[in-house]
Amino acid sequence: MISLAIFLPLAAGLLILMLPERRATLMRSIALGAALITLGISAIFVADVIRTPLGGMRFGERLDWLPPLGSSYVVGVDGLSAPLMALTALLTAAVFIYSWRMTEHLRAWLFLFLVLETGLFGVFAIQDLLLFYLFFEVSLVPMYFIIGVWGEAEARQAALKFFLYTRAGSLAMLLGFLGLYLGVNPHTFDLATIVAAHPYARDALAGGLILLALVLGFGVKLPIVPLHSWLPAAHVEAPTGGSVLLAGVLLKLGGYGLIRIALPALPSAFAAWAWPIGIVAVVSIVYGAAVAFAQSDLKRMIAFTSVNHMGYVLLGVTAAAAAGIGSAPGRIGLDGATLQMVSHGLITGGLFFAVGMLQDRAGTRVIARFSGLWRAAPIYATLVAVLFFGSLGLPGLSGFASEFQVFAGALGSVGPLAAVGLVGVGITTAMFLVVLQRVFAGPSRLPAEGALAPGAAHGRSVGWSDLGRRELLVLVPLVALVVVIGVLPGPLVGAIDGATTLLSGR
Amino acid sequence: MTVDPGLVAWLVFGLLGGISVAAAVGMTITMSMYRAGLALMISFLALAGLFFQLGADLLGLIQVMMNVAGMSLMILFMVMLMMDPGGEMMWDMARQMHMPGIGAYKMGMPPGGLTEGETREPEAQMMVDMAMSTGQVRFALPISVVSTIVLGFIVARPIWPTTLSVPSREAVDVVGELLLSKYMIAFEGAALLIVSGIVAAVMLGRRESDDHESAQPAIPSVLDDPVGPEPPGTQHRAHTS
Amino acid sequence: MLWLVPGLPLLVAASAFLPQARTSVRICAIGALAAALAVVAAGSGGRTDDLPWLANLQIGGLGLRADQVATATAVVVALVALAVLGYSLGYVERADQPRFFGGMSFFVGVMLVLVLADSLLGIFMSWELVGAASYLLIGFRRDDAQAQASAVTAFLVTRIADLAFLAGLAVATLAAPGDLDALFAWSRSGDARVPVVAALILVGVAGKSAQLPFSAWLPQAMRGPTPVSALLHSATMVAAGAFLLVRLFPLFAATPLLPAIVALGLGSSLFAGLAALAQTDLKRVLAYSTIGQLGEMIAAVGLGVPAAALLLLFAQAGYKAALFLIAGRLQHDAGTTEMGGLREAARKPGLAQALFIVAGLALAGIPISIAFSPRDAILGRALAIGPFPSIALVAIAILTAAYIARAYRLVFGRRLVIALPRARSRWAMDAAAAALVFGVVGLGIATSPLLSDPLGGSLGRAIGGSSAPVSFGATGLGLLAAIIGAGIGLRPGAQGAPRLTAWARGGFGLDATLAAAALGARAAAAAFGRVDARSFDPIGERAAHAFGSACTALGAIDVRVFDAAAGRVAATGLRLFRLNDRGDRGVVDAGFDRAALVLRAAGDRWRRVQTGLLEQYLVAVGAWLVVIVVAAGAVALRTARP
Amino acid sequence: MPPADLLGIAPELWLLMASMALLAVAPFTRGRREGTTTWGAIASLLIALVLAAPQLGAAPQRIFGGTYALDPLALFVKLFVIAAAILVLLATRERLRGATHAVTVPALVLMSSLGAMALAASVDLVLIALFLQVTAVASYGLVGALKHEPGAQEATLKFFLFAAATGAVMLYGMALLYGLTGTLDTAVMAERLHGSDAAVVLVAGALVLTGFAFKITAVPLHWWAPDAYEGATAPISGFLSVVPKVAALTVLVRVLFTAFAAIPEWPFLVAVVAAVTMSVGNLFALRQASVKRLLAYSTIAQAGYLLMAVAVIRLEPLAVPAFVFYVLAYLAMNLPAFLVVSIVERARGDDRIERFNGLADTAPALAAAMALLLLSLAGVPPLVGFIGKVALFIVAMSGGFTWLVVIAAANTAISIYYYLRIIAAMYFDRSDAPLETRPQAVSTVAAVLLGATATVVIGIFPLVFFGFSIASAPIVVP
Amino acid sequence: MSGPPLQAYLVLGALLFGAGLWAILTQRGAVMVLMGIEIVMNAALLTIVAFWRFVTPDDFGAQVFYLIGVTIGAAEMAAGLGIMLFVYRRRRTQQIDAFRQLRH
Repeated sequence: MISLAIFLPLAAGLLILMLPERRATLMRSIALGAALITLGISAIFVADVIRTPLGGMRFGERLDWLPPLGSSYVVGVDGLSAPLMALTALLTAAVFIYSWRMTEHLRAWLFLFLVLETGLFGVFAIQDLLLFYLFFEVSLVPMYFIIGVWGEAEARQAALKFFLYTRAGSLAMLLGFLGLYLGVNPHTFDLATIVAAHPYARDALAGGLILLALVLGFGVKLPIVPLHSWLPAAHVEAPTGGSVLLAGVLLKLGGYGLIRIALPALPSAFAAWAWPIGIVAVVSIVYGAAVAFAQSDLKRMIAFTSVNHMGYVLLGVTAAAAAGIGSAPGRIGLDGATLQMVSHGLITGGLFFAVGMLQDRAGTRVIARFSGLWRAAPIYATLVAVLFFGSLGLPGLSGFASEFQVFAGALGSVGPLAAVGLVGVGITTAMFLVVLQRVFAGPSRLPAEGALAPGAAHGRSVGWSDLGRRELLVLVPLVALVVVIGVLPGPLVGAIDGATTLLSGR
Repeated sequence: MTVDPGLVAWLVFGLLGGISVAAAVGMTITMSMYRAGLALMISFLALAGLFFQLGADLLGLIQVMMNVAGMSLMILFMVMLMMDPGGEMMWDMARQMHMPGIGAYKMGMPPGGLTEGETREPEAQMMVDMAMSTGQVRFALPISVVSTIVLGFIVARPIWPTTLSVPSREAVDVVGELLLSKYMIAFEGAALLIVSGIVAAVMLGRRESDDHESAQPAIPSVLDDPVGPEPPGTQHRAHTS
Repeated sequence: MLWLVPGLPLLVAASAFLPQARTSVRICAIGALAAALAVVAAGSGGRTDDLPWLANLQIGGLGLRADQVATATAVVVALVALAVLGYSLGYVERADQPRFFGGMSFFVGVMLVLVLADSLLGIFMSWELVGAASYLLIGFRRDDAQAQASAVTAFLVTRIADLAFLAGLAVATLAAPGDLDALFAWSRSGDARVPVVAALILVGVAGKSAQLPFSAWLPQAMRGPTPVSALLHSATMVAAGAFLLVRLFPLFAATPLLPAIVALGLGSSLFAGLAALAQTDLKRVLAYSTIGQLGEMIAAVGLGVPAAALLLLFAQAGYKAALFLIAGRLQHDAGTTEMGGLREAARKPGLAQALFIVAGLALAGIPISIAFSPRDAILGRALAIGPFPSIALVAIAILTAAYIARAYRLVFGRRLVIALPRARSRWAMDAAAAALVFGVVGLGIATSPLLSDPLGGSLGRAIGGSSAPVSFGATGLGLLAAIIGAGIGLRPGAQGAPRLTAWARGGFGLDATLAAAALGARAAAAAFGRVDARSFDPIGERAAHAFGSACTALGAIDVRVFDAAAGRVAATGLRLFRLNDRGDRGVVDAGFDRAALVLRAAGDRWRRVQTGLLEQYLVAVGAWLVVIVVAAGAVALRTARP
Repeated sequence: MPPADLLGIAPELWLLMASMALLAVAPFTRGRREGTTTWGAIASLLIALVLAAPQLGAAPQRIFGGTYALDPLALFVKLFVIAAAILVLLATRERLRGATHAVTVPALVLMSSLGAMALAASVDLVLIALFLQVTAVASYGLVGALKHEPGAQEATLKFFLFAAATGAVMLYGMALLYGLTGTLDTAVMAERLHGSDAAVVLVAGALVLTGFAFKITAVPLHWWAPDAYEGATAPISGFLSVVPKVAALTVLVRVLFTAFAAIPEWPFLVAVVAAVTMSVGNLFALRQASVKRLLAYSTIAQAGYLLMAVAVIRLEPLAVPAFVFYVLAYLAMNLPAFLVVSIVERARGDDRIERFNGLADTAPALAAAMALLLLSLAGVPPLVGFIGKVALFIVAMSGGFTWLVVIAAANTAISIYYYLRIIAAMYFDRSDAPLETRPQAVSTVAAVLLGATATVVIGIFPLVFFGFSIASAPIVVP
Repeated sequence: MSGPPLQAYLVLGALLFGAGLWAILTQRGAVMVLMGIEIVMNAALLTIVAFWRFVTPDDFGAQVFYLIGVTIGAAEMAAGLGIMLFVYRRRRTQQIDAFRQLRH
């Protein structure tokens, strides 16, 4: 079942490649169908983890892949991965719906997104470090092409930067994996074995170095602050669909890796380095928020808020590292970090869609060029406002549920850092409120219609109308999920908690 | 008076060894390629003598046949097919211009001789064109001298597992047997090597119909910059006269 | 069942999004509110199961508890809300009504959750949500840029204060997961974190109730529609701070924070009284008045008489909302809330003047409403404790009477014109204001025997805290102060120094401070942005330069080994790289780009080592040989001399 | 000499005869029958494959008095060289169509391949010296095959002089080695080297390695490679970058595994050479404009990666399998990349990166294949280059060379830059000039697609090939 | 007095090696470089023959080595002849520094 979910998109993509160019609708339907089926499968996963949170890994499959190197195809789903899988499938389907009318290199577009989905599903399902790395990198290449081919003026540079940066990071991560691999005897890439063996428990130096490699690798993806500069460039230049998946899911790979691998495999090293890493997290939180505030481009701003929001993830992980995975602050911090990944995926994915819709109409994303948008597009304004509030952590929306847990965990373990981190929340609030005020309120003043810059994505001009049916179909489910998770996070958190309690082995 | 055979052996060794080294060095000093080829032949001949002294009669003969006759002929052949850039003409010129230095190194490459991107006085350009040696003499000298001395020092130490025994069998028999049994592959491989060398030589050396049409200038003009890739903005890299 | 209370208004709020339901929203809103009122009145004493909001740990769910305090507060909230909604039928443009009533219903719903919530987490969540509702409602008029800015300020200031609350909540949640009883039990445990949590919550309270130093947002929030000011910014939302103190009294009582609470409340109150005296805008007068009254409530909690605070809260909710509604009524005719401008409107015959007098008297502390007895009790308690709170309270009483009297004088002058209104369309507004006033007064009269000793009543017992006997001394002192104050206020020309007045009008510089802080924050953020674009990247750039210069250093050796040709070409490359670099500085700005550029340039420079000259290649091989041979020679020497 | 010995070298003998026959036939096949020699060569390679089949699974042994190894590693290189030669022949026919000596080229390819095959199996210093030169001498003609190309003479001259010079130096080293041990057999050399004079061991070993390093294109003996590769035609450059290099690496593995086994310093020395080689290759490749030259530096870097496994060849049981696997991967990804250059070069005149512009539009399959090959060279999963690199990293790290692995990882990270330049040109740039994928290039395209498919398939299902690598690991020891 | 020992031949070989190296590194003509290479090769051959005589006089493998070495030299020379002609015909020069189009 998991393998079906992983490889169905790839199969659909290959099928699409074989279709003649003129069967555009068929191609789109196949792509969307594949995404929806995977969404359905991952919904089953989510339902199952919610029903039996403490069921551990389920739907497991195991195949020999490369036994001489101690690597096997081991997949499984638990409360940690199921929500992220569902998020991936949901956003992919949403991208297909959003770009339904696009025609430019359609076949490649669909194919790349399907490959991307396969890679992401693989990362979330796999329980073997080598294959984890494999899927991790597989998700990189399609994104490079997505940015480069469909991106904007400077897309080439941005794509190159994205690739170089993340690849440098992932190679550091690979070194860390190799360190872990050699740390257990007999050497194996099997995650469960490594976690159980608890390598480098005594060797603080080696453990620290391997942790450093892992944190560098996942940190680039997350991204943490000194390593973030690929992110705004990539986001600004990427097409809307690319931005959505990049921010919605790809960033999560960093957080997921930290939680799934770095933390349980190297708990003692992580505990020893919790404070420095926590400082990085807090710097990311505050710095990301502050820099986001200074942006004039809406997309760039949202990109920087990702730095801020993923800083919470790192903070939650740090809390767990400092206090111990099983302790109360540790658990709540990890649960919060995981929920934050889901929540950020929904919110930021939605926001990038929203910015894309804005750009489709106006051809620009410069905040100062908009005013009083509320009057022209009240539904759009309402949905965006909900997403903004979700992003700034208003209770009742998903952002709060996660941030609260992160801070609860962090205050229980690395209190002073968490206190500084709260400043980031304040800055984010200010930023979103100011932007909300500038763009949506005030006298109605909009960029002239038809001033369609390259942003006229996919060659269509929607004009100054409110959201169309297709756009609603994209945005409303995301917003609805943000609200639902915000109001009733209990079941999901329970499922996540079931996974995090079992994280460091039974 | 009995002549100490050891002394004779030393004398012979010194003579032949001195000739071979002197010829080898002399080869590099002469300006004429033709003379250099002759020097090489002499060096090889002296080595053949040393082989005889070592008791490797077969090898001495082969040395004379293959190296001296075959190889040196080939070199002379080569030299004759080409224009000899040194030779008498240069010798005279060097003498007339009172150039200091030894042989070929009288006309050394001027410092920075092949540097591009600067204008040169015509005389300097001529010096570059006529230079017999590359500009690397200043590196080559220490490299050769140091490696020779150190290598000599290394091998001159009594570290070798020498034996006092003498060859007990006739080389021709044994070598022939070896070549047909243990070293049969080497034997066949040598054939392959020779054939492939000849094929390569024939294939490349053959005169083609378009030879002279496409002949390129001897020294590429500084103006046709063959370098393709330039970083952006470096078009004015060189040739700014 | 209890969930129906907040649920019904929230349902109405949600339905406001449906295009079909738009016109009927207002009816639904009022109906739902009435139903909620009925339910809460009927369900008093009940409580719900915990809703497992977070399933990890045993973090308290979102239970509701309709104990006496909660029920009474909920009833008051619902009643005031009913009145204001009724008023809004006349006040708000018809086209805007669905949105307005949706927003108001949302607010009432979350406010009721706040009141009824049985856990700190629930309180905090609804606490934040009422802030959001306030934001939406202050900025109700989207075209009014200033209102939008005020909305942002209001939400931002309260939220920043809430961050402290959030931190306290987080600590408390980990320490004492569960409902309020668990929290109180923990607070008695002597845990060192208890005072910290209490202090953090107090910061949140100060923000929400616009106490010092967060007071500036409330007067600004008066840019919002008047019903919103009436409901949120006088009666309910801002009062949530005081309510929370009452609700969490056991927690605070277990800490040494009470004197600080008194100081906070009295300080804010004095400050607000002085500021109110200098205002020229009626709604701002009322806003400062609200701050002042909330300060009194907070001080009451600090003094140990939370029940009095709660009662004052109820009373204030009535008459202050009424005053706002009257102000709005006048504003409707005059188009302004400047007191000078209201004069013309106030000349027209109407109920406004009469209602204003009655509500003003209640505010001033004249014993015609339930407001009288709690203030009496507070003063009495203060007298029992020490001179400083008492003096402050008397001063506050004088100031209160003075500013409301001054406002009356400035708006209505000395003539008394009372008549029934003629314009039919405004009946809802007048009726609502009248209902509130009569409610307050009537309730005061009707219940005064019951409440004559509020601290002895069942409500007081439910809350806890010390009891203070009603002393005639205190009563008399209060009355005297009120009368003196009114006298001061009614005397024309009692303005004080103009500069001081102007300063006071601006909330003693707090407005300006807030503005400056906002500017500073923006500037800091912009600086950060610049840092990211420039200063940050040079780190990468510097690293890259270091790499580059390391390359150069290595390259220098190389260049010396090789012919001058290679050297010169390399130097040219280096120069060009620098040139390029300078040219790109303005264009390419990211550090990674710079690093890549340097690496690229290194590639460019280094590949020139491959000069294409065979002689140099051979020399390189020779160099390799000599290195080997020399190394071997060294080995030989070492082995020769053991 | 038992007849079994002759049977053991049956593939080599057959190829020797076939190449001679082809030489004889070549002059008569000009013009319309131009393909005859190519197909003949391919056929004889396939027959050699069949002849080599009986050696599969046979116990490692040494024949001809212990001078020649019949072990799985040697067999692997035989199969490898045959496969590479076939791929190259498929392309040379089309690339050199109409050239004067096109008909002779297959024979030379065969000879050079034969030298490489024999080199990999040689145990005796005599054979090693000999076959190293056979491989080189036969390649001279190949490098200069397109005689009218402007770079041909220069490439040939540089290649020739470099090969001859390093060969002579190596002979001197071998002589010293012989003097020290009294034997030419590398397999029995080990015990005699033990305790010998360290200085001579060092100088002799290093001089011998110089000869190998020239073929491997290890720094500092890499100078000739970029120039020669750029001057030669693309399929020939591909051939040079694969066949002699792998054969020399194999013999290096053999010598280090046996002869130098007792010398504890060489792993470190090889590791240093590996680090320098990969760094130089990658750094110099960054900004090349000629794709052939870029790929030349890339092959230098790849040689550096391969040397990682060589460094730990005795320390780590998985080192030889990792080496073999990466060699396989290298064949699958590197040679076809050169073949793509060959097609572009032929169709668009030269091999500058701009010539690749818009290839994704004009020849999507070719562009996709090239992208896969380049990504595989960069070690991006799930392609075969990734598995190969991981295996190399693992053995090097497990052998204690963590610093080397860190350098290798950094190099891998940098290397993506220049591979992406080509990919970006193909996919993000537009070109007006259509790529004339003439029907004649069909066999080259087939070879490319075969290679690209292999990179993907082996990358995703590496087990079979890794098992094969393990099976190919045993090295015959005395 | 006995004849010259092994070391004498070895030192002679080293001298020849150095002379050859010198020629390789300094000569401008390709043919001259090739001659230098031949000298180095002969140094190697002299060395191995000396070793045969003084170390393993009964192992004639060294003589085979010599034979193969000479063959290698001859094949190089043959190929070299062809290459020199090829180069000279096309470019009218055989000076190695004239060939520097392929670089960087």
